[in-house]
Amino acid sequence: MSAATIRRLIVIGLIALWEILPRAGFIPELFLPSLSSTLAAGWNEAGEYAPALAVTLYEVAISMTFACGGGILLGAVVGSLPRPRILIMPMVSSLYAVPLVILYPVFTVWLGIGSESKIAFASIYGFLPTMLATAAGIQTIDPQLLLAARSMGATLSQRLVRVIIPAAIPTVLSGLRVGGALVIVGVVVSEMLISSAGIGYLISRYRTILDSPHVFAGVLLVLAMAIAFNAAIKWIERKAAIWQTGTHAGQTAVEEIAPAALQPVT
Amino acid sequence: MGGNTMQPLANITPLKPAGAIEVRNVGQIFKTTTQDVVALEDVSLDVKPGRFVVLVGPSGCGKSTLLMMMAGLRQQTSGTITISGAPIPEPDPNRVGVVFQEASLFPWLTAEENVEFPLALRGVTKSDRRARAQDALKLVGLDGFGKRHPHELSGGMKQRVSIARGLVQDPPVLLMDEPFAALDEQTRMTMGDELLRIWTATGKTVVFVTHSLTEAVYLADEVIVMSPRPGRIVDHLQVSLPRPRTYDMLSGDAFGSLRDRIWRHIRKSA
Amino acid sequence: MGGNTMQPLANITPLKPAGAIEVRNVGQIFKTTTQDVVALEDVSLDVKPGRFVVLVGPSGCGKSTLLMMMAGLRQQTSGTITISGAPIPEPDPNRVGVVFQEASLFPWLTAEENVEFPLALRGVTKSDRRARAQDALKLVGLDGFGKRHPHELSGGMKQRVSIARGLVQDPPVLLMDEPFAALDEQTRMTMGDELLRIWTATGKTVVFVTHSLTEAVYLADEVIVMSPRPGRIVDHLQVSLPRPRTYDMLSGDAFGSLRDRIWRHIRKSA
Amino acid sequence: MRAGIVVKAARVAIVVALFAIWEILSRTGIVNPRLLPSASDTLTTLGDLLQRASVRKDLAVTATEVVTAFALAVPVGALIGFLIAENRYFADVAKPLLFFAFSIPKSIFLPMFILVFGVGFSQKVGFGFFSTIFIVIMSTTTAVESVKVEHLTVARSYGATPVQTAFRVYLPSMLPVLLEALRISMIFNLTGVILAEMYASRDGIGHQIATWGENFQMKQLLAGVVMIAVIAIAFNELVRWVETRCSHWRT
Amino acid sequence: ADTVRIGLPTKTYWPTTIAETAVRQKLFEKEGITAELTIYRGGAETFEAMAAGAADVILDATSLVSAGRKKGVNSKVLASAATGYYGWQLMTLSKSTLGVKDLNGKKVAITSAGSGSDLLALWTQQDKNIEFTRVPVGGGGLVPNLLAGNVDAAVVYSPLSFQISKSGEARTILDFSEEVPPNLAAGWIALDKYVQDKPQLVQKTLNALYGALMFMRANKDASVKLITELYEIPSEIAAQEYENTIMKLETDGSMDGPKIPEQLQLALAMAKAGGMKDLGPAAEIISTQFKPVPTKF
Ligand SMILES: Nc1ncnc2c1ncn2[C@@H]1O[C@H](COP(=O)(O)OP(=O)(O)OP(=O)(O)O)[C@@H](O)[C@H]1O
Ligand SMILES: Nc1ncnc2c1ncn2[C@@H]1O[C@H](COP(=O)(O)OP(=O)(O)OP(=O)(O)O)[C@@H](O)[C@H]1O
Ligand SMILES: [Mg+2]
Ligand SMILES: [Mg+2]
Repeated sequence: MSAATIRRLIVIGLIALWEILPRAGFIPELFLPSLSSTLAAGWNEAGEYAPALAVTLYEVAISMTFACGGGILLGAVVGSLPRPRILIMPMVSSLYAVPLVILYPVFTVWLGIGSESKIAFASIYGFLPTMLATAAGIQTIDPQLLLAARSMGATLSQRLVRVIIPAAIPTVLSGLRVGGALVIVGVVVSEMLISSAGIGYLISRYRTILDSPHVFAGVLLVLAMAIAFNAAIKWIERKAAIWQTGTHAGQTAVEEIAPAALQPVT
Repeated sequence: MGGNTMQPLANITPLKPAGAIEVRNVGQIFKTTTQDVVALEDVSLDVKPGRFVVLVGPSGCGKSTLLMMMAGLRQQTSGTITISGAPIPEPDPNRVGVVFQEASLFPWLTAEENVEFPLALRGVTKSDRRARAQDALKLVGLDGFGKRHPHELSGGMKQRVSIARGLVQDPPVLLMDEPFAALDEQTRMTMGDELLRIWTATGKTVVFVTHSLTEAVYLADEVIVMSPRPGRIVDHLQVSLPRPRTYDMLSGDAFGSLRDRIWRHIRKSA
Repeated sequence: MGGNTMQPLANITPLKPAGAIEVRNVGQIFKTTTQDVVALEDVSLDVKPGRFVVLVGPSGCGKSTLLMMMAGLRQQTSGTITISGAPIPEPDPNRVGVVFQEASLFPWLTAEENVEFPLALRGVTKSDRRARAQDALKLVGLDGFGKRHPHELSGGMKQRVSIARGLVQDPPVLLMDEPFAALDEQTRMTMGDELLRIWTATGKTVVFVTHSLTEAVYLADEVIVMSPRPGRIVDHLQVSLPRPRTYDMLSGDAFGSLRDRIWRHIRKSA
Repeated sequence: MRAGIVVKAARVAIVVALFAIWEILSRTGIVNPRLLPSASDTLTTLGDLLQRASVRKDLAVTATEVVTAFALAVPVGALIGFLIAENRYFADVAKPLLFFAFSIPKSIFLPMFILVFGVGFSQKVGFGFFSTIFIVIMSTTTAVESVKVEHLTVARSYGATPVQTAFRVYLPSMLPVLLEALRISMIFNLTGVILAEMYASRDGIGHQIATWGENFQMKQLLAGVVMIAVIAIAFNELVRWVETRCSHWRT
Repeated sequence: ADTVRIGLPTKTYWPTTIAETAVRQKLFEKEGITAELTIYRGGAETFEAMAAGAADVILDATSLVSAGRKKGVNSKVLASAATGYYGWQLMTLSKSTLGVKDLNGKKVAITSAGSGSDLLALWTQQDKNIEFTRVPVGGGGLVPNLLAGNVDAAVVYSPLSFQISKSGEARTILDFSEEVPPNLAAGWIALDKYVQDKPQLVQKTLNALYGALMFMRANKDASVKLITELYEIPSEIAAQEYENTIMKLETDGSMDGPKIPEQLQLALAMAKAGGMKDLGPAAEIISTQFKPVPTKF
């Protein structure tokens, strides 16, 4: 059976369980309302969910730019320069260790309670993993390649764009995946904590009044965002695979394109 | 070998004056976790502009290290190096080009794109770049392999792409670290002749590392022989054989005695 | 080269019978994004147990590909290969050992640990392993370099570590892909002689790829000459020079004519 | 590592500078000291808090939960991540699903954990595990993908078993990426356990911190945050120590 | 001894004081049972914990009980605890001159949407016939955002309200304990099934809890000391908390009282106005099975 079939079966199975378990009373509706009632709740309040989704998407989009764009760039710089790496990396990862979620209510004091604070929170939340993953990925690059580029007079930025990032592309992409997912989580969580708009706000509001179908309708929307984001990354991955062939990841990707051409890696 | 029709590299013309290399009392000490390694000690060397100098010496004697220092890729522990009259604290492709001992191709670029890489760095236009890369690939006998990625090439092919990448940069000083090591004898000869042709046409200064003594004498104006650890220069031969060189000279006495002289050094020190 | 005191590899003793290699109508087609490449076509070859066979051919003719298939690291597109009588769908270190064209050392292990690697996989005890690795490193002239990491070694040194790693496994069939390409002539000769000594002592079957025709004839029982794309066997020479071989033979007629015969093939095809 | 002392000094200098800025901001009233009590006050409070047996007990409880969750999540996550990276079939089945699970805010599932585990040690550990495992899986997959094909080929030619390949080729070559992942995972783990404690608890430091926050006890809140940060940083340093010990082969 | 797991919605909320007193005065012991106190993040979380079987007897908003029945969680209010929002106040910065009426079109901080503070904010809008934006900022964000000027007013709970009023940072413009008409806002709650299985245990638990309340009423000093210690607040504030909340709690607890249905109905009506849907009639959630007999201390 093909993997996609199995996956579909699993998804169908999950969906079926989601409908049956609450209906049969195995799980109280409070914890998991049936899928149909969730969908109905979402549909009935579409007028409320649509603008909330727009707010969340806007915040996610901006945070994504900061977190992923900035994370990759800074990770690349820090990862390729040994001195800043030794100096900054420990500080950065230590900084990330400060439990932001707890301090978030206090931060809103300075950042305001609108979109800005959500964007700031989600950006930081997604930025560090992206940056750390990128920086770490860069350390696995063959130093000989950097030497070659240097000998050809590549400037720092040229090395970054033409050598470091392409060479680290599998790590960068997974960093992006993690970072992007965290941005979504970050926006929703901060909306859940403090806000008066967005999917997260709806989730936490409905939750406070024990309206679980509406809570899960919100969760479904978050899931939909994740699915869309995943599709986008997949697309980039496929593009990148064509020119990324020196590593395991590249190999796997190439195999996907021409299954007969290469041996399985192990 | 795929289509060995080696053709002149049209765009390699004598644009820039060749550079001089001055190496003065240079030493290199590597600090390792276990002990310090004196790789080179008190190496001095003068390469006049436009000379073809070959560096030979036993494995691990410091040839690559010396080349890396001339390229500005590694700083000497002591002494000074100047290229075209100025020190080289940083790699400078306008003064020096390098062909590495290991091919070091970018795995995510095709052969063609690898060769174009140094040109792209300098902002050469796409079409110009492509044309020059094609020429260079033709020169190394890889016409038609431009679209392949490094992992789809054989060992010798990769090395040739790397040579093409070095040539396409057209630097006044060209440093080549065992560029022909992975090539069969026929290709090696053809490539050697091509290199001499380009060198004659452009008047570049070439420093060339090889383990083949025949190749050394065949190509060189001067051969520099190094001794192992700590690497030092133990001999400096002038090869006064006339140019253009031919393979008939290989059986001549002059050739034989030069080769023997080097051989004795290598034999002793290895 | 550090301390060239090459000593016998005590632990390489004739434990296992040598293996036979049978290659029957083998073809290999690579599918690339742009087009299909026929790398090998209808290659058939018999290597009797204990023979020393050298494979020569122009760059890119498919030598490495053929070796990879014999090692079970790549499956042929058509035809069959058997090693010691059985097909080799998977690499099997008990039947075949490989020394790769590129050193491919693990950068996180020291030279010593790299050599120990295959032994560690088989669960050889630490002290035993260390002793055998030491012997193998001594053999390739790298006594005292055991504690260095690959990036602290020169190109030739890395290649020698890789050879040591291949030898320490002691497989009945040993496949070596241009193992001496990065070595100077003296080291190359010494290593060649060492290899012959081990081969004689252990009775291994060796398939050896080289670009040096002199080396080919000096080492081989048989030389197989391949033509470029699609790779085919164009000649199969028996080298009947007596053993032990000496460097004096190089100037003999028998040697010269064999070398010339190969050279003509290479010249034609490259 | 050679410039170790300089780097260490620089690092200490940066930390001291940060605390100094914090102190100045608060003392001069540039930032309302009620909202940001000065560094010295916070540290004094931290000292007082650490004197209390109850706080020490809470810390011990939290630490036990964190360590247990981590010790469970990392091997399990690494194994799954490895399988995903190695087995295309498994990857195709599981990767998207895991990714979706990763993208949902975990706190939504807190009630489920109470449903399954009740309130207590196993619920905290369970949620810590749940918050951590996805990032471990995803990072392991990343790390595996950075391994060089040649090295795998060499190991294959020596007949390495999958387990041997995993430990002798994958592990060392993935180490930098993996250690970074470990650090991030620890932070997720810590946050997960603390969230679970804040959500429902009888003890644990997260529970304390939540109360301080809701009571507008900024000094205690900041001191608590510093406390947790110090734990996380200590762990970070531990990982870094492993890292420097293991990757001296890199230039 | 049987163990009862008591769920409390937040640490610095009066139920915690009562339960802690009961534990410290060994009232559960005297009833021959043991109690395990668990503090949750908020009312909804506490209710969920009870639904999940992690808490046996909880103190919570009565409206949640009604909402829960529609979600398959059958529980009832066993004892009435509070008929007002004691200590809850609408506050502005002291230097602000705003009155309640002036909040029209302004921003008012609440803890979270749908929570008790939201209910009170909504009630204020209705009662005073004004419109303002309710901004959920979480418990930890109330005072900081008020101080920073991000909001114009905030609905603050006790003893935080007493604290910032005492420190002079904020002043009260509306005292909900006075203004909101009496309604059965909070009660002790248990699942129907639990009540059915362990009526004895429930009775003993209620006895101990109301015994604790009696103890507190009778021992001001000890109670203030306990509050000071538990909440880490100055004793003046603790004294205020004692006077303004503890002393106002229902001492009887019986759900038999004539006003109970009406007060409960009022509470549900407020919740409905706050956005809760699907609330059943008050009668559904009243259990008159127990009459707390305060444990002697
Ligand atoms: N980074 C390094 N750290 C420590 N030692 C090094 C380093 N690089 C080179 N060496 C040592 O310096 C010496 C010279 O190395 P080098 O690579 O220059 O030799 P080479 O002459 O090019 O040899 P080959 O012909 O084998 O390539 C060797 O002994 C080598 O082990
Ligand atoms: N993975 C691959 N995909 C596509 N083509 C490949 C691949 N590997 C090798 N080839 C092609 O197969 C041919 C034979 O390659 P192989 O590496 O066997 O040559 P070789 O004889 O070892 O050459 P050299 O002496 O240069 O190492 C070459 O034309 C090469 O381009
Ligand atoms: Mg070298
Ligand atoms: Mg090859």
